[in-house]
Parts: sequence; C-alpha cells; structure tokens
Amino acid sequence: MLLELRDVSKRFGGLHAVTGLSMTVAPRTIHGLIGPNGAGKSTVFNLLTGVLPLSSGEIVFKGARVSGLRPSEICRRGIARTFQATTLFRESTVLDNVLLALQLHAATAFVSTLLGTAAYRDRERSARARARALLASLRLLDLADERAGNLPHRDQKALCLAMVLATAAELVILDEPLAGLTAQESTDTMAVLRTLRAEGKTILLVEHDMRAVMGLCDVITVLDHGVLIAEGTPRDIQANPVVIEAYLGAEESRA
Amino acid sequence: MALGLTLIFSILDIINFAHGEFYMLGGFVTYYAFAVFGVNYFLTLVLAVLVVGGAGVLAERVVFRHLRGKTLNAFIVSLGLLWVLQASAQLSFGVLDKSVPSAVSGIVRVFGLVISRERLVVIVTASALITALYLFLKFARTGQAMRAVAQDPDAAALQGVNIEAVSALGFGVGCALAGAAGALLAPVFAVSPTMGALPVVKAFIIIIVGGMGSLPGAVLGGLLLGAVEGIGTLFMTSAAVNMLGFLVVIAILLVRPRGLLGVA
Amino acid sequence: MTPRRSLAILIVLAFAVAGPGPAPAAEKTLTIGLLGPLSGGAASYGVELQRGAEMRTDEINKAGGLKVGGDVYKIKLVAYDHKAQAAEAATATNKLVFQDKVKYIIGNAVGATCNAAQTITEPNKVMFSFVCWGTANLAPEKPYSFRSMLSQWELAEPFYRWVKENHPKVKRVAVISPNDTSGKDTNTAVVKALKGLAFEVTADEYYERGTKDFYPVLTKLLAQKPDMIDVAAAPAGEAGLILKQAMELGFKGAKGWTAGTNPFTIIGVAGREAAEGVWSPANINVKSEHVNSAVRKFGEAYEKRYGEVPGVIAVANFAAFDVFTQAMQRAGSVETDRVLEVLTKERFETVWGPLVIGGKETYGIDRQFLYPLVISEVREGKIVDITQVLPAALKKK
Amino acid sequence: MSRRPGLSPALGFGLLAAAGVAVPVLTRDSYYLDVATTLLMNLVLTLSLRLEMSTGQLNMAHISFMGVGAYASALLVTRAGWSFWGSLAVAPLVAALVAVPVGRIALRVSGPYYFLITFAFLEVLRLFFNNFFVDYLGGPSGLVEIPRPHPLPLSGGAIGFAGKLPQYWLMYALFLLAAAVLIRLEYSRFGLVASAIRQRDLLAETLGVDIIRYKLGVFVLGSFFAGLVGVFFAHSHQVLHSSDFGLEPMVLLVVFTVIGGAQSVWGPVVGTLVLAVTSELLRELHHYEILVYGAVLMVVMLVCPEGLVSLPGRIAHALTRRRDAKAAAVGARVAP
Repeated sequence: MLLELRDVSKRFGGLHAVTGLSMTVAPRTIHGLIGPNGAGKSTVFNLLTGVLPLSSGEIVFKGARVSGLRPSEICRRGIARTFQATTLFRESTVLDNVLLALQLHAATAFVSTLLGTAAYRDRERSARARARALLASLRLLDLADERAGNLPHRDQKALCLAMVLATAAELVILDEPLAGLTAQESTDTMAVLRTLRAEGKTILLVEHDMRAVMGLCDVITVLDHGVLIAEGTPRDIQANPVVIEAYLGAEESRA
Repeated sequence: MALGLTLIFSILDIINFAHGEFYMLGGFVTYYAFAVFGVNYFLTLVLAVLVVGGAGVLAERVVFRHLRGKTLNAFIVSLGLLWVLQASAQLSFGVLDKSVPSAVSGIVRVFGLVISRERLVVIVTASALITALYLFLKFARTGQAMRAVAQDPDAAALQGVNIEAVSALGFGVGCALAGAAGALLAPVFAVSPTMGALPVVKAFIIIIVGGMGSLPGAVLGGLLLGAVEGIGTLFMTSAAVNMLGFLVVIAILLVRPRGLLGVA
Repeated sequence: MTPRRSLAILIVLAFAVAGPGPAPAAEKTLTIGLLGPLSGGAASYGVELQRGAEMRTDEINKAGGLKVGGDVYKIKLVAYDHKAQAAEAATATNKLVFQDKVKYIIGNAVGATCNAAQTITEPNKVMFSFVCWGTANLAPEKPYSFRSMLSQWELAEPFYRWVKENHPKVKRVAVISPNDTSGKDTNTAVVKALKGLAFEVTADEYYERGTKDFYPVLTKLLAQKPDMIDVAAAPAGEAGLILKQAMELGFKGAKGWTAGTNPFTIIGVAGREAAEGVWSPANINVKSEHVNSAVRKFGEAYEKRYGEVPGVIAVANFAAFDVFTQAMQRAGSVETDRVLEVLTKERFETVWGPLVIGGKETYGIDRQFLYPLVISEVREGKIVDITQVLPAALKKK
Repeated sequence: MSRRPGLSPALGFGLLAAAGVAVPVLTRDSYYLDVATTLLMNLVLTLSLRLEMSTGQLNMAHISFMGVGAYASALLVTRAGWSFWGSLAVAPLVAALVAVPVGRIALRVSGPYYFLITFAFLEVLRLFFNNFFVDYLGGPSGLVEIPRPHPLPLSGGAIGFAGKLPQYWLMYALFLLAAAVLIRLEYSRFGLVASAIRQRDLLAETLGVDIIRYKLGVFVLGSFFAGLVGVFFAHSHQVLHSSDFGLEPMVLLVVFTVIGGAQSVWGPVVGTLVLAVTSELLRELHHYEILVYGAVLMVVMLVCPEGLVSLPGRIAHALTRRRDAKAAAVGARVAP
C-alpha cells in the first residue's frame, strides 16, 4: 500500500471532525473520497498534508510514518496537494509558479546560488526546461509570462495541477479538481488525470461531480460525519444502501 | 489609552503609532480649557473627548480610509502623522512642560493605601469609561456593527453595515479614549508635546499582553503590566523593570501567541 | 526600475553632492554653530540653547557687528537638530564643521551626543562648548571642549556643605536621577559629596526618562525614610512630578535639586505645596532681586520675545556666547588657538557675574566655566535666593 | 529567475556601483563624503531589511543586530586587542549568531504579532546596551574611544583609514559586497521562494518549503549584514550609544524601505536615496524639519502606496489611460 491511515481522529474542541478513520490507497490508482458536506473530507486532506495535527492515530506513507511531520517535509516525502479554492502565487508569473513548485523542495544551495556556479546554472536551465514541458502538457505554455492571478479560472485550475505535478510527488491530492469547469474542460482534465495514472502517479481526490467520480475512480471511500461508511469500486458504492441513505438524508435535511 | 488603540487595531487593522499624539491633544485641550480659560473640569473632559474624537474621525476620513488593508502603509502614515502632530504641538504650544492644576486635591486612605484624590477621580472615571465602552459594544447597534466589522468586514458589509461610517466612528472612539486619557491624566502629570511617546509604547505592550483586539484583554494587560512594574520596582532598577516588561511580552507571546485573551 | 529612472537618481545624487557649497563670504561673517535636541523629549534643552545664542547674536549684529582686531564681523548662527541621538549628532557636527566651516560650536546638550560631536570637533580644532554633564566630556586630550555651566562636580559639594551648616537635621538623603549619562554622573558626584560630608545616602536611584508615574519607585525610596530627597539631574517636568507624588505619598522632608534647570516649571508642575522649600544651587532666577541688572534685562527681553521665562540653560548659552566673543576681541583674532589662550587665562564679566575657566583639579584641564553659584529656595510659589557661594578658583583669580 | 518587468539586476547594480564611484570624483568635501557614507550604511541596512520583509515579515529588531555587531566589534578591538580586520570578519558573525535564538523565538508568531514581538526584542536589546555590563558596554554614557579602522598593510605600504575618503571607500566596498549578495539573492530562487512565502505561506509549505527554516535563514542573513554595518559604524563614529539602535533609527529604516517600495529590491535604494537627500535639505528648517518630513511621508504613502519605485510606472499608466480615453472620446465623436 502506498498510503495507510490507521485509526485517525481529529477533534476541534468538542467537535469530532474525523473519527477512527482507517483506509488505504493503493499505488497507481485514482482514489475518490466523497461524502456529504461537512463529512470531514477536507479535514482528512489537511491531516494528510500536515496542515493540521492529528488528535490520534497515525498516517503511514511508503512504509514510513508521516503524521507529525511538517507540511514541507511531507511534501518532500512525496505527497502534494491542491487546495479547494484556486490557491496559487497570484502575483508571480505562471512560469514562476511552476518553477517555485519544482524547486521549493530542492535543497537551497546558498553558496552556489551566490556564485552562480556551473552546477547552479545547469540546474536552473534544466528546471526551466521541465517547467516549460509541464506547462506545454497542460496547454499553458502560451501563458507562461502572464501573472497567475490574471488567468481565467480554467487555467488557474490547470496551473494548480501543474504545480502539484512539478513537485514530483507520487501521491497527488486534489481538492475538487473539476469544480467550476465546463463539461468540455472537465472531460479534458479527466483525461489528464488518467494519463497521470498511466504514468505511475497515484491520485486521491475529493469531488462533488458524481458522474465524474464514478467514471474516473478505481476505488471510492465514503465519509459521513467523520466516519467511514463505505468503501469499494464505483459500482459497489452506487449500489450501497448506506451511502444512498447518507446522501438522501443529507439532501433532505438540507431541504 | 490601550483600549482605544486596541479598538482601532481590531476594527481597522491599523498599527497606529500616532495614538500617543491624540492623547497629547487631549492633554492640551485640558490645559487650555481648564487651566487657561477656567472651564469646569468635567466639562473640559467632555470637550477633550469631543475634540480628540473629532480629530480622530477627521484623520480616518482624510488619511487612513485610503489605506484600508494596507497595514504597513498605514503604519508609515501614522508615523508621519505622529511627527506632524508632535512638531505642530511644539511649535504652537512651546517646548516646556505645562502644568494643569488639580481639579481636586488632598489624599485619601483606602485600606491603608495612600492615594491622592485626583488619582481616585482618574480611576473612577476610567472605570466608568471602560464600562460604558463595553456596554456600547455589547448592546448598542452601532457597537455591534463595530464588532462585526472587527471580525469580518466583508461579511459585515453583506449584512448591510456601513463599513465606512463604522470605521470612521471606530477610529474616532479610539482616539476619543486617548483624548480622555490625556485629559484625565493632565492634572496628575503635566502636559508636553512629547507626552504621548511613552504611553503609546506602554499601550502597545498592554494590548500584546492582553490579546490584540480584545477589550477585556486590554484591561487585564494593563493591570498585569502595572503589577509587574509596581512589584518589579521594589526589587530592581528601573531599567531592569522596563526590560522585564518586554520580556513578559515575549514570554506571553510564546505561550499564547494571540495574547492572554486573544482569539486565535 | 528602468535605467532612465536610475539615471535620474544618479543625477539627483550628483546634485546633492555637488549642490550648494558654502556661500561666498560677504564682508566678514563669522559663522557659529549650535547643536541640540530641537525636537523630541529633550527639546526644551535644545530650544533654550538656541534662544540664548540667538539673543546674543542679535545683540551683536544690532550693535553693528563684532569688532575683532581691525575687522568687524557679522555673526551668523547655524543650528542643527540632532534629535538627542549620537549618530545624528555626528552627522550634524560634520555638516557644521565641513560644510558650514564653523570653528566654534557654542551650545549642545544631551550627554551621548557630546561624545559623538567631540570625535569630530577635537581633531579639527573646533571650539566646542556644551551643557552636557558627562564627567569625561572634559579631559586633557580634549583641549577644545568647554562646559559652559557649573556641573554637579562644582555644585554638589558647596551645596551640601551649605545644607549641613544651615539644616543640621538633614542626615539621610535619597538621590534620584534619570537613567542616562547626566543622571549617572550627577548622582555619582552628589553621592561622593554626601559621603565626604558624612551624610547617609539612603538611595541612589534611577528612572527611565519620560516616566510620569513615580509611585512605584517612590514607594521603594520612601521606605528608607530619608530626611531629604534630591531630584538631582531630573529635568524640571519630571522633578516636579516626583516631588508632587512624593508629597501625595506622605513625604514631608527637605527637597533638593542639585542640577536643576528651570524653577518655574517645577513650581508649575508640582504645585505650590509640593514645590515649597525646594533648594537648588544651579538655578538662575532672572526675576530675583539678587541677580545683576544684566541678567534681569536679558530675562525681560527673552520673555518678551519667546513668551517663556528663560531657564538656566538659556542664560548659560547666552553667557557662553558672550565669553567666547569677548575672548575673540581680547585676542584680536578669531583663530581658535589664540582665543583659547585668552579663555583659559583671563577673567570675564558676564550675566553670571565674574567668570573664570578652571576645573583642573577635577578634569585635569581648565575647561570648566566657574561663576558664583546661588542657592535658592522656593517659598510660597516664588523663588527666593538665599546665598551666594564663590567657587574656590574664582576667589583665587 | 524568470524575467521580471523592470531593471535588470546587472544594470541596476552597475548603476549603483558607478554612482558610488562618482561621489568621490565629484566632491572631496568631508561633509558630503560623510553623508554619502551614511547613505551607504543605510542602503545596506534597508536592503537587508527588505530581504527579511520579502517573506512578508517586518522585523522591528533589525537595527539591534547592527548594535550587536557594533558593540561586539568595539569590544573585540578595545578589550581583546583584535585588529579591525579580524573583527570585521567575526563581529557580523556574532550578530548572526545572536539572531539565531531571537529569530527562533520571534518566528513562532507572524503578522502583526511578529511586528510587536520583534519590537519587544528591539527594546530589550536597547535596554541591554544601555544598562547591563556598563563597564564593558559603556552604559548610558556610551562606549567611547573606539579606534578608527587599522591601516591595511599591503605590499606597497599600508592604507590608512583616518580620513573620510578612505572610510568612504571602505564602506563602498562593504556596500558592493552586500548589494551584490542581496540583489543576486533577489533574482535567484531565494527571491522567488521569498515572494512565494509572502503571497501564500501555506501553499509554499505544502509545496515543500520549510518556511520556518527559510525565514530563520533570511533573518540570520539579514542580521549578518546589519552586523556588518555595525562594525563599520562603530569604528567610523568611534562612539556607540544605545539610542543609535533604538526605535527612532529603526523606524527610519522602515520608512526608507516602505517609501521606496518594499515590493522591489530597488525600492529601498530609491527610498533611502530620496529621503536621505530630503532630510539633508530639510536640516536647514530646524523646528519645521520634522513637521515637513512627516507630511512628506503621509503624502507619498497616499499618492503612491506601492512606494516611489512604482511612481514612474503609475505615471506612464495614467498617461496611456488618458491618451486612450482621449482616443476613445475622439473615436466616439467620429463614430456616428
């Protein structure tokens, strides 16, 4: 298993956001995490990436414990994420955003940077080439010198993805990658995600577009009120009465 | 003083270094009205509050309004304002300390503690002001609007709160409090163009210690600082006590980064 | 930033450095420099220095200028604000010495800035007089530096000798000063004088400048039950607050102000009751019956011009200006080395009365202005001069 | 890193270097040299302060580390008998070393809390200089009789540093070193990472930056340069006093930086130059000096909140807009 959550809980004061969650994510899969609003999906993401500390339990990635590490360290171990909103460095250029993601985790070699040694320049050159290749693969190359904040929504989403990919993480965590996209844009993004899986990445995503989730995911985990209520293939999940109950109940209470 | 600063900080996110100058202004209003023209002391107090509050609203309208959300710029501007006000005061009021006669004189003994009557007046009036402010913020509609703006300006705006007006008013009330402090303390201490320099530093310590943006925190911070200084002076030199004050600040921020009663 | 903008900055900088040089000398002008805290918390010192100097400058210029040898000089006074900061003082002194080309800087206050200014005045042989009370500001290796006011070293001993003789009940003395050079040096001198005269020193206390609430420190100080409190180097406003709050806390003993400056402010701030009976040896009361007519006239003109009663610093700098210009006339030259010779040898008549420059026993060099000190007492809100003491050096010459 | 609009680093650096050489060519007047030397000191201070600000944190204790360097060097030379040159190499390291624990503590908070906690450190260190180890640090009287930089022995004889001119050149050399490092960093991945942290520190963190370590590194490096200036300051002024490292000079550094524009590495340069010239001109105004200075600050901040460095861009922008509007107006009239 690539990622393993063991009896993970998170409390905010008296509120139990996540309770006794155990789940695994297999390598080279697209794994969906779904559940009604307030089910604790985003909290799980924050726990996985070290943004929030766990209340109890542990998280193991590639056989090593990652819970308790700082977010930067977790990223270096190979877990990278996007945020629900299009969070990027809005004042920097598109290319800089990707370069940042490429290099942020690299050791910052102070002396060689200052002296501009051959090694440094080589590294810079190759980083630039990789960034451009990544942008090209997501059809962003034309916008490379544009300020990230000026991009249309679709391109910002793509840029977020590019940045996560730039970190070279094995496990990519995506928070609503399709939200706000047109049907055509969604289809394109889903294609990109499948390509990534084929290239060896593992993807864990939260998404509200059920049709997309069912069509895209290999495995789906369903949360409700911070508790795992079902797990299985899309087909299993669609037929699971508990899941239907949870979603319908949520719909009713909302109405 | 600290209360006013904390109010301004919480509502407007402005680190107002010129706050001490509003305090000074309150002192000079008192000097001229009470000591020179012989206006009744309590009337003077009201006058000081109105004049300084007005000056505060003016400062907000003319200057700080345009710098919403730019904490650093507002900080620089408040410095500029500090210099302008201090230099103007020196030019118009002279450099010498001006004394304001006591409105009440004599001393009283409370539980064996000696305290001058005028200090008692200060304590009582200040407590009344604090209570009034608290009630205002808690119950008055405008007060509630202020708190809403402090917590989340955008949400408050959506609820139909007039941010512009509330900001100006908040700044005004904050300055008015400083003016009241200046007016209250004018007879106890003396007034001079630079009288605001030290209190503003103290007020900053107090609001850090108490928790920025928390009014009860400011009161608690004030009491705590007073206690640290009072007790410290008995054992240490003045410099060591001052240093102790800042060390307490650092320690508190480490244990409770948001201050004693600050909200995370 | 565009290259053009950098170029613009370059040009601005070039103008700044090549800018207006010293104005071409008209007739004969003698430029005299002045430093001081003209703004901020110590501004009252700087402003008094400046006003004292202005008064003398105008007096000379109105009289047609200063006749030195065969020449007549108009005096031009250049004053810079050093904001009570050492580094600023160095910059300002540099400007005076190198741009304004002054050879005389008459007037400076605030201890740390004197040290900074001296690093420039001494090597450039610029005469420098000040009212800084750092003991080390006068020294054999600083031959161009003068103190134009009696310091704690001249004042403390005669003052407490007088106290001992006239108020034998005073035995236990508490001393309090601001925590800086003048405060430390003043307390040191006062404590030394007290011990030499067999007084008991109950407290040698300091507070941070700008303090307004003295209850904490006074509570500690009064616990020792002193017979007398000396607000030694406290400026008038703070001294007044200390005395007022001491009274509130029940202190009824004697009060002294060894290095006090402005007696009217202390009465104003402390109130009549708390200021009652304050002795001070350093004041000058320009309204007193006992002062000479010259200083009374100075006081009147000053008050008319500035709307405030001159403190001792204004008088001191007025007198310093007077002494330096007299010395130039006697030397028949404005050259510093020749003026220096006259200064240290002769006796001058000033608003203080007779004045000589001495102090070798204390500082190793004769650079301290010595003149009669007057001990005064506050009585019913008025300042009453009680007695006059001649420094030993003045008696000799 | 990637091309950014504006001045290329090499050109900007070249212009600064040339301007520095131009000063002694244009004037040998000690006063102007002194002003220029002070200017260079301030430039190093503001540039290094901005390095710290580039991560979004305003360090109010920056000048304290200048103090640490200054006092350390004064003690090394007067007490331990070191040569100025040895001290020049070591004292900035002392400042950097002191910065490590201070930074560790201060960086546990951020935003306005960081501003205030560093302000507390500023006061603690100032009070320390003023009141502790008075025999060594000089206390409130200041530390005096610090020797000038010792002559630098060279093959062809020694270079002395008694006069203003050699002192200027020394500071110029230090400035070039500091400016080269700081400008280079700004345009390298360090600058990029710093701006990432300033914009979205959480995102930077989840993308793999150890932001605490990075901020600490920047803090220590900034303090190193402040300490470097401190060493020069100690031996050129020869007198040290705690007030030189207090709130007022610190506030001026912030003012220089922000007025120039903290977003760009050229901002502090412009701000420091313009305000240094301004304040020297205002010196003649005596009592009005502070008044006018304060008013200038307020006006600049209101007129161009991004700092002076943004001014030409804004003017150009306004002009084109005006032209566009005119064209549009003309077009509108012609159209029907």
